[in-house]
Amino acid sequence: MVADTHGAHRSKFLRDVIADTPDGEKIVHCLQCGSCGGSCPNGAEMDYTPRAIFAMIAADRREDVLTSNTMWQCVSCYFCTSRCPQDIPITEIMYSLKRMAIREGKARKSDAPALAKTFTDLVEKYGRSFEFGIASRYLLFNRPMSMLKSSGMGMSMFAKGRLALTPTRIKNVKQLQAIINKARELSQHD
Amino acid sequence: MKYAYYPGCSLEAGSAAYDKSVRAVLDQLGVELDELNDWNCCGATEYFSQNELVATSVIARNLALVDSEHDQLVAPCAACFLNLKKTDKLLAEHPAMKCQVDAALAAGGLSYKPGRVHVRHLLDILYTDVGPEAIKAKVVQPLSGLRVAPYYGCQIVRPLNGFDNPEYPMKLDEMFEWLGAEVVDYPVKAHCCGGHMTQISEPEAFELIRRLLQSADEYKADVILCMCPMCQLNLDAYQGRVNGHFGTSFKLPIVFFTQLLGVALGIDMKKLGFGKELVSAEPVIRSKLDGSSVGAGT
Amino acid sequence: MAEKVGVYVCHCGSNIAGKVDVEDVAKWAGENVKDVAVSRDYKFMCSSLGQKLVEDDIKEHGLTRVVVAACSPHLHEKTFRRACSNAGLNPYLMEMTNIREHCSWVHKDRAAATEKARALVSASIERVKFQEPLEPMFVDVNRATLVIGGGIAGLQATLELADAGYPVYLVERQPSIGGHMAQFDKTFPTLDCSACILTPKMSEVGQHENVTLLTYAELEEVSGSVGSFKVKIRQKARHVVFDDCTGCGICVEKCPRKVLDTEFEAGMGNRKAIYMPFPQAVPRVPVIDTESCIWFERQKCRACEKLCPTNAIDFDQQDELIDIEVGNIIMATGWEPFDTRKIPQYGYGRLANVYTSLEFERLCNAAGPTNGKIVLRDGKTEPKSVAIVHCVGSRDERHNPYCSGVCCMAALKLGHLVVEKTDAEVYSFYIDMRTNQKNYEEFYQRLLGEGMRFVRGKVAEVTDAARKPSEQGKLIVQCEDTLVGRQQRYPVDMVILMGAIEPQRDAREMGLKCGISCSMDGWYTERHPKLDPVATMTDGIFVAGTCQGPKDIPASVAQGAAAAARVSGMITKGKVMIEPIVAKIDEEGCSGCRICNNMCPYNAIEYDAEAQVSRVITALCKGCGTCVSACPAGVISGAHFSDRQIFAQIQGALWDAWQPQDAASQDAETVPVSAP
Amino acid sequence: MSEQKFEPKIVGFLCNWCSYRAADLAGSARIQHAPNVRIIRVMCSGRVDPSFVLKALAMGADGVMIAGCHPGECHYLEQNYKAMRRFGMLQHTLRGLGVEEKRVQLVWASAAEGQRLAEAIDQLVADVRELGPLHWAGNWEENGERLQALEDIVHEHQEAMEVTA
Amino acid sequence: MSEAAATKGKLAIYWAASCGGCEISLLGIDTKILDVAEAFDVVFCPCIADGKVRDVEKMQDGEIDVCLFNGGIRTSEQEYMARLMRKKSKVLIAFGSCASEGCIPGLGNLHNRETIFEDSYQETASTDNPQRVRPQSVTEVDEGKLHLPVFYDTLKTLDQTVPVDYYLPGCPPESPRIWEAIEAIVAGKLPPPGAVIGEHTTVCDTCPRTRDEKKIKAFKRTWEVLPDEETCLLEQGLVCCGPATRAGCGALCPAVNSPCIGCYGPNQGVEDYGARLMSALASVIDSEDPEEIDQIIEQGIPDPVGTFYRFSLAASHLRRSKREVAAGNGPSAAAADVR
Repeated sequence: MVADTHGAHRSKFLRDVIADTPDGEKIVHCLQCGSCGGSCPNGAEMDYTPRAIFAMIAADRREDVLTSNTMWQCVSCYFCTSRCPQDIPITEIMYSLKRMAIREGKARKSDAPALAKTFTDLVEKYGRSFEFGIASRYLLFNRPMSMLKSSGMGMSMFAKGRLALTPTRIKNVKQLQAIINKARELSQHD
Repeated sequence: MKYAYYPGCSLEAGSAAYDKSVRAVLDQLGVELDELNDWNCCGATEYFSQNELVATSVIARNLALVDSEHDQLVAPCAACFLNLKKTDKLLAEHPAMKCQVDAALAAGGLSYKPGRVHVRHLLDILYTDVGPEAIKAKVVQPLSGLRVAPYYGCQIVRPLNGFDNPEYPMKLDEMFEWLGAEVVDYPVKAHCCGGHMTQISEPEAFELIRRLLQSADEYKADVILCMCPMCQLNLDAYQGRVNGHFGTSFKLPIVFFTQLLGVALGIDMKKLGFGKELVSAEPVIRSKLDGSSVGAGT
Repeated sequence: MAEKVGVYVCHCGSNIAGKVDVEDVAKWAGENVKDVAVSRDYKFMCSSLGQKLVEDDIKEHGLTRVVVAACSPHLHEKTFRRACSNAGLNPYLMEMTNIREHCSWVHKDRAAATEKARALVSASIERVKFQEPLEPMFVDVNRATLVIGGGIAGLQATLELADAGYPVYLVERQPSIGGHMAQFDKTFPTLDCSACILTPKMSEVGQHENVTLLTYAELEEVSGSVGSFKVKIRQKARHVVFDDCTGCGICVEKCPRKVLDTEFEAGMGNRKAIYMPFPQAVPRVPVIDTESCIWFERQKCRACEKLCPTNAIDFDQQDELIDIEVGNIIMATGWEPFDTRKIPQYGYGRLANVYTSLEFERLCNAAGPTNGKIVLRDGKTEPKSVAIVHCVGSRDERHNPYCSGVCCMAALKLGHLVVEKTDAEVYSFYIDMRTNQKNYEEFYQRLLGEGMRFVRGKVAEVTDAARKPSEQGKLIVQCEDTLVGRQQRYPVDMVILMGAIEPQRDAREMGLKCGISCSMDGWYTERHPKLDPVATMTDGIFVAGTCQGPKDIPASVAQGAAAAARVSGMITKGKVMIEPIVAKIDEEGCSGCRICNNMCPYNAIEYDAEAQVSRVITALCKGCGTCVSACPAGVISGAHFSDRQIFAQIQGALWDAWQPQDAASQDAETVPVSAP
Repeated sequence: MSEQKFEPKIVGFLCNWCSYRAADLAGSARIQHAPNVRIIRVMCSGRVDPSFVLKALAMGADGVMIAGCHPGECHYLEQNYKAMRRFGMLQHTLRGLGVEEKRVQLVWASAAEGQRLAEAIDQLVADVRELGPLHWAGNWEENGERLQALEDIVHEHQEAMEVTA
Repeated sequence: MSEAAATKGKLAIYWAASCGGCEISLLGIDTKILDVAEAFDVVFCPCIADGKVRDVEKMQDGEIDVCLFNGGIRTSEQEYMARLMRKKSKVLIAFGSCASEGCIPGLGNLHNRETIFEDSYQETASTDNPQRVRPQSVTEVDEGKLHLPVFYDTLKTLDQTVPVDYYLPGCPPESPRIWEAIEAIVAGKLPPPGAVIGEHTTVCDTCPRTRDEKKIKAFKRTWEVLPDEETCLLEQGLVCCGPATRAGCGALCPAVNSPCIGCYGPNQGVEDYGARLMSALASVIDSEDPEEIDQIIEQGIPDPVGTFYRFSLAASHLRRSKREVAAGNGPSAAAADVR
């Protein structure tokens, strides 16, 4: 099936989503069959199912979509993508919506952006992720209560030698940072 | 057989048992793993939520670091595997993105040509490249009597795996049949463990974990086999919390498939990283198998 | 002598004139292109007045060549050839230029479209000057017809022709005719008993004096062309002597070997090693399944042979090749069901009570393995709830992108049967409900009234992994109810998968044997999707029924009849015209290198070992021209597509790019040679 | 000629049964595409002789398209395989003559694939546009130095003759 | 010959870019040369007899009855001579492969003046030219300007330079064919102008080998196989140009177990010799897999232009390889800028 790339879509939001997602133009072929929403392990928790989100994108309801919790409930299990009869890269569209929501300051319904930020900050500093660092900083700033609840588990992990207290640093962090900086500059987004 | 090896961050710390058992098992099977020099984090699912180009560039650095001696890169972690494979495909199919990633890599003095490195999952290497004959020939401790529930999770089989069915994978099932185990064919073996939801929203995550434990339990599994550090962490470390949350009493050991494969190959259990799991696996394994001989080997 | 070319540029109303400056093109050609004697534009060239314009000019101006720039030659080439003929000009001295489909309809920019139209017209003018008068050839049409496939479409076609008095060979690969329709319980929307309306037609075919029935037989090879095809049929060994068998059935009764019947009973019932597929089979001659027969397995038994009252059993029987000659061929090879195992999340083959629709047809068929009782695989429990899943392998880029067309109605029919025969609740999971034929929507309304429940959502998965006590022991159908916008789980006892209708696995191979092509999906390609739906690109080969695309019984019957009508027309006419576009070898120049010898898939090139030259058998040549461009000596010429014509066409098409470059012509005047 | 204004001239050889009909279909479906391809109908892609392509390039075409039925779907059963082989041989030779590979493209389009053909045309036009004009005849031209040299010869001979005379 | 002797004609023989083999072949007609002398006065033949251009220039237009012109046109001097001979001759015959289709010198068309000079005056092992001296078309000395012929970028055939009446193919034309042509001229039994004087069929016609249908899995080079002496060489995988090459040589090469290399040029009516050959050879490749096809072609025919256009590049549709604008600063660069 070939996407109609000749006509411009009326919905600016739809155009933006397509531009921001590799193979995103397939979204226009959505049949509204719901196999995505039916397949999603977290589908029951979503404000709108992915199918409904696609209809809203086509209807240019940017605010409703970007402030919803839908994409933040996505666990990247790819069931929707591998089952979609129209081959729409649904998981990737969820990533695009996450990025857009963060950029436009509309990500309200989840702590996921904070987790992501903590994670990538550490990676940019050390080159590797650092579970204890992530857990301590992210939970401390975002979910102090939860930190208390999981502290028991954390202690067991530590006792089993599964929680390192210091990060591993790669040798050529400078090189990685140069790549990241260049990529960030080219992408014109933070 | 010789592969570049990308262990990934989790295997360095929280899932050292996986790393340990991978190295021990592949060594036993005569497969050479050369750890990728100075690899960096693949960004898991987090980078893609923020900046696609940065995410791709960060991953592409690892592909670019694969030297000319190697054209196959093996990753045991699901997220690492998918990210590396996905990035190679993105670069091959989207010239505009490739152009930008090229520029980013160039800023670090690197370059990468899509398609040069074949990203493979560890299971694929064992199942396809090593194969049943070589593995069966090395089994010294058949796993007969042990009921194992192979758990595939998501990102190893979807969307880009290319070696097993994304809906109902069977390769790990088959491998453990070679080892003599009783393989539990339970329906949720490729369903989601909750991923990072344990960090974000516990009730949802716990429900997902419960579904897996419950199904494996209903099918009377003795142990669940994992192929991904995140899956192992969620099912193992959170098992107690899940029991608390739902009033259940699951006590299912969660081990990496390479650990149990190592047992079958007669490798010392200590060398396989047993004991690091929170729900202890050793007693079950020893009781189901002939306890005296287990793990006494090399 | 220079040719006198007439050029006619059609407006096609505004179809062409809207995007191409047709007046300008006509004027330009008249003033600038060599040998153009008349150049006009006209509103509708294909109208009788437009044709008359050409005819009059030929007579008045003595035109020797004609170029009509209008639509695709596939539409009106015949029209203008006829006009030329009428005026006494050989029809092959006319060339059509496609400035509508290839130009005005696909370009927005008027200047660019006009420029392209000029180039195309110029190409045609240069080409037409080298065209040569050709005489069409006529061949006699053999009155016999071959129908391939004994399903409802093939049966209909066979009967139409046989009743008209023409001989028909009907070839069917199964032991009996009847096709899939024989397996169904009821037909929608009338709920007629499928067998009741089909079997009379089957026996009529079986007894018809004009029909030669070849069951358990396959098409082996087709050669020749329209009017006189030569066909080889492989009659597979039945191991029962056809003429000696009375169809008494004792052999079947006494055969000790029972096997699962995966064909007619779709795996729901058993048959014997010697069997007739079903009681009303035509012909009533059993076959021995050598895969399961004890004699073929371990040289024991021979019960059938011992007990046959007419000694009709022959264990040594071999396949036989039968040669027949026919004038036309109707392909009615039908469909086969989608393998629902390809969608593992629906659990077929893993979860016992997931059924295919064909299995369910057998289950509720009164003549089926349970005598029509709807029960689960345990053979006794009646389901309390049934889910019917639509679009299994249809409307899915991963399997078949097309809509299988009949499943919505079939699902309603099956739903009705469940409602009628059990107390079960029935759910239908659909994407879009498609009930767009006569009385179909009414049937949908009826089922709504009967309490069938409709959930708009493509099923995500069918699982036995219960999440709560109410789901224990059930099959859970998980999907999004898209009208509610929520994910839902429906625990049921039985699931029926409405698998897609797919082309026969060997459709492409069969098509190649007859020289017809398949679409990307594997359906046979008709000559024109609207105006010529049963003919194919190959003259004398017609298609009918589901081999051309998914369709229901009425449409299959209509196509069978339509194909037969087309064949009747050919037979009545008695002769068929063959385009004289054929290759010819100049024997003087041929050195017998034999490179062309295996260029022709129709074996139209023969090598004369004595004269050491190759020759084209004109009657077999289909004019593709592949040998022409293979000949290293350049001594094979292709009528109507000669090198000279195409070179001229290239030159004309590039009239604005090409200027003579050779010094010999360019500056012969300007360069001095010597002092006087 | 500036890069902006360069409009490639392309000759397309389309088989009667699949790709020509695909172009017809693109027409009836009004699928817009670049107007640069001038279509010549042949019965089969197997009729396309390498000399057609060479002739077109020599006569000023900037690119050539050959289009036929998909392999395995040829109206004449298997002739497009021959087209495929000849195309390989032709490209091999054209490479030797320095003609960029993308100027001559082989496309498979069934009668149902108007969209595909239109896209292939757009792609070919874009590729050729990027490569720039071919203007093959320019390869043969010698500049004014040649004409001057010829005149010089005449002149010198004239002088010599005058002396001897 | 006696009739002809009564009205003795004038014959000229000239050579341009060629090797001289055609003249040798002419002499190969042996004692029949005396018959030629009986029929014609050889008025101009710099190869074998003294003669001056100015003598020709002084002739009346059309004074020469027949001119056998061999060699392609590579320099301005050759072009001048071609024009001169055309003007002074009633019948101009492109004599041999070079004049007809460029022949081996025509393969220079894969290069241009600059690269050819670079090779000839710089790169060869025996050359010592530190000043990078190149032939100049004009040199100024005290006495005035000295001229050398201008060397062209592209070798042209005779008929790309002046109109030609007949062609006598071959590298060189076989002596018996030359004699047949001369007899035809003398007898006035020439074909219509523009024709090739020769056979209208190809080498296979005279090749004694047995031929069958052809399917080729791999093209082989001569050193790779010791061919069977009875069967068609092409069927044995050797790239034999016989099927595409005009008969006339008597299949000399296949007779000694060596594939035909195509020196007699294309058959009657064929515009592009190489296209015929590549089409024919590709047609009989026995594969339907694009990758395998490419592999068969690329491995079997490493030098496609040299294989298909060994003798006829200059006369082919494309005539030469694409001339890169940057390759030269002289005429070539200017010419490429025309558009």
